[in-house]
Amino acid sequence: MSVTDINWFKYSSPQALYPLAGKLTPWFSALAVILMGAGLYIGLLLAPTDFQQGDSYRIIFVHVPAAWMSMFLYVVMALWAAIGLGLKARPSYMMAQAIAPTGAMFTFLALLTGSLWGKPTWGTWWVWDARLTSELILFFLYLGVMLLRTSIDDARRADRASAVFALVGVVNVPIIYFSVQWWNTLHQGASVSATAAPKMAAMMLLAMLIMSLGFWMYSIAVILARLRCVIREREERSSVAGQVERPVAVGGV
Amino acid sequence: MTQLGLTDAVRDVIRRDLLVALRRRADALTTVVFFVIVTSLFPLGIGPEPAVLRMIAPGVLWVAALLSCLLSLGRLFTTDYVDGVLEQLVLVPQPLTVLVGAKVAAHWLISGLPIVLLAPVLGLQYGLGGDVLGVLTLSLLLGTPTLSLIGAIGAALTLGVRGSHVLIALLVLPLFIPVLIFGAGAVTSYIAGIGVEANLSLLGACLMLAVVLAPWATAAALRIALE
Amino acid sequence: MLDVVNLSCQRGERRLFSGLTLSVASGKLLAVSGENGSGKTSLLRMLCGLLPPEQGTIRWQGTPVGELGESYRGQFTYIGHLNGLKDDLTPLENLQFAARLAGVEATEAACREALQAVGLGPQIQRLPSGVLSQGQKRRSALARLWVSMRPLWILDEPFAALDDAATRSLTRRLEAHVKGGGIVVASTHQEIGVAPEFMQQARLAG
Amino acid sequence: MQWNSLSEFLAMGGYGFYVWVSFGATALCLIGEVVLVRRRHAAVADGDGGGVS
Repeated sequence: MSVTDINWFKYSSPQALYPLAGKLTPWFSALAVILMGAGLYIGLLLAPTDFQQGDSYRIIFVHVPAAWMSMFLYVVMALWAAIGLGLKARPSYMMAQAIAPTGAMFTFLALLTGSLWGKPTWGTWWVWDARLTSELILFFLYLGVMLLRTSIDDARRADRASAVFALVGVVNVPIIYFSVQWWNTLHQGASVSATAAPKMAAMMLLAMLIMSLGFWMYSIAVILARLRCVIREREERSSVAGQVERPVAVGGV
Repeated sequence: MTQLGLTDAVRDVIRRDLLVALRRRADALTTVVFFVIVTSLFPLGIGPEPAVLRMIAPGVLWVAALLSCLLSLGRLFTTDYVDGVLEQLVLVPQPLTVLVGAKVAAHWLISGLPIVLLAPVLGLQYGLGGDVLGVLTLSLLLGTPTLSLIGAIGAALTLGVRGSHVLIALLVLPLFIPVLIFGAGAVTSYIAGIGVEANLSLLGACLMLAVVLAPWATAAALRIALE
Repeated sequence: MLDVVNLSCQRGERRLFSGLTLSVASGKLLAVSGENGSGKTSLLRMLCGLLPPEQGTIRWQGTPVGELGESYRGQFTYIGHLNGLKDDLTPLENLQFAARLAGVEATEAACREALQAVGLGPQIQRLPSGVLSQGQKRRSALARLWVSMRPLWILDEPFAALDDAATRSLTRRLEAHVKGGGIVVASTHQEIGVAPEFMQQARLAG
Repeated sequence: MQWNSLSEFLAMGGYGFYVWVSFGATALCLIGEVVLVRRRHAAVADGDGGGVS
């Protein structure tokens, strides 16, 4: 079969997307469970104690993957939003809608575990380090995208307005990151340098990568499941509102 | 009757908004009075220690400017949206991004410029010296247009939306952070004797970027809101 | 020549109309009627590009309006439900700004004359629009038609809130426009008193 | 294996609180999200048995 035979637009309608998402979800769920299990086993049981930080460093096995996912998912969400605006494709807005809560959840986790890691490492729950601060801003941006969507009743407008905001955010996050780093150099001594990451043993790196992969698979599974909910909810709303084809009479004189 | 071009349209949009603001002075005054009150409250809350006041002055004045801008954003498009003027603006046969730029320019003239001009006076309350006040004014002059430009995106996105007042703050304030950091940073580093060029250049860069990108996003958001 | 081919409209979750095809020739007035919520306003907003159509195309002089872009916006005057008046400006100022933004340098005399034609005398012209009655505001908005040089007029319920004198005056203005080869598309609930040979009807069935 | 006993594992070299709260919160969030999505799905699927037409 040649490549041209594949209809790439087959899955561009919600009707086709729904069963596809349903079929894929269990596979990604299984992968997520296996990878996270393996990651936890290596990270908690096999990886050696860090000679500088002791065992508190093990927090990075959830902190770093969560932080990566939070940023990655925002970019993916913005990408779907851009596709939606560019191609006027409803399913890509639905993808963006399905991604946002998971991204926000990972951002929250990255903040929480970062704080829990910071307390034994830096002796304080919070430092105004560029990465943590940007993560906090990212959390606000996720909240903004989600709240903007829920405050607009018209689905079309909600889709497009939150897409525009997601894109504005994606331009701003690097600028915010840079500005906070700049701010840190200006106020030396006010904060602790966060670049003192432990030198990674191979085992540690492996655990972190596997956990990241696990989080990734988890995200795909849960996002696809939520996508199904989104599709169904929208279908239901339109059927309740009465999607009646009205006959149109036009008479000329 | 002669045909009018883009520059005429830009001038007319600005002129109309200024004329409306002039007829409705209370609105524009509210923003300025808010700025004055907020900056005057801090010394009362913190204490009259001159060294402390000098230290917090750049941050306080900048945060107050930022909040005043936020306060005035609600008016940027809402009245035009309600009375149908916005609808007509979108239908003007000129690029909407440019007309949006004109609206933002008018907004800055009405609520940004007074703050820039008042800031040095209020800086005296904090015991800032003459040259520091100059740097403060310059940083506000470069930074407040960026605030108006970014704020316009939020104002357009929340047009006619439930609870838009709170929502606009949530959308816009995180995006204000770089301007706040570079703006207040310019003053702080001048006081610390580090030099202000880097901060002011970065403020200028933010402004350039906002001038290029923000009207485009705002115009898109306005079209979405008017559908 | 304004052509609408196979136009569909969905507002929110509701389908208002689909497969709408009509054509308005130069020198005709198309009266769009239909119940509340049948999509009259949506149709007019689509015609002026405020609302992108779900499906179908709108052609102006044979070219799809999507390809015309900004230059299409220079072809019509739209007066919607909203009057587009700033409450703090006088009718005269409002009209002058509207005309100038439409790309026409309308003189003060021409604007005064237009306002006079809709029955807003010199005294009223000096008042802020906010204190005018609904009918006066509507007339003040419609005065734009007296300074409009555009071939296509898209009017949403132009006769609403007008008294008899203003209705007659507007009817005469519309008739003059179509006689001169212009096109009018107007949504309305009532009969328009323009001579039948200039009229075309379309009814959106609810 | 890094640990000699269960209690040593749980103590995490004295950092047990930070480590277990981190992992616990993560587990709670992930499982909680799955539960919420399932409930949402059940709520939507309720009423009509069929899939999307």
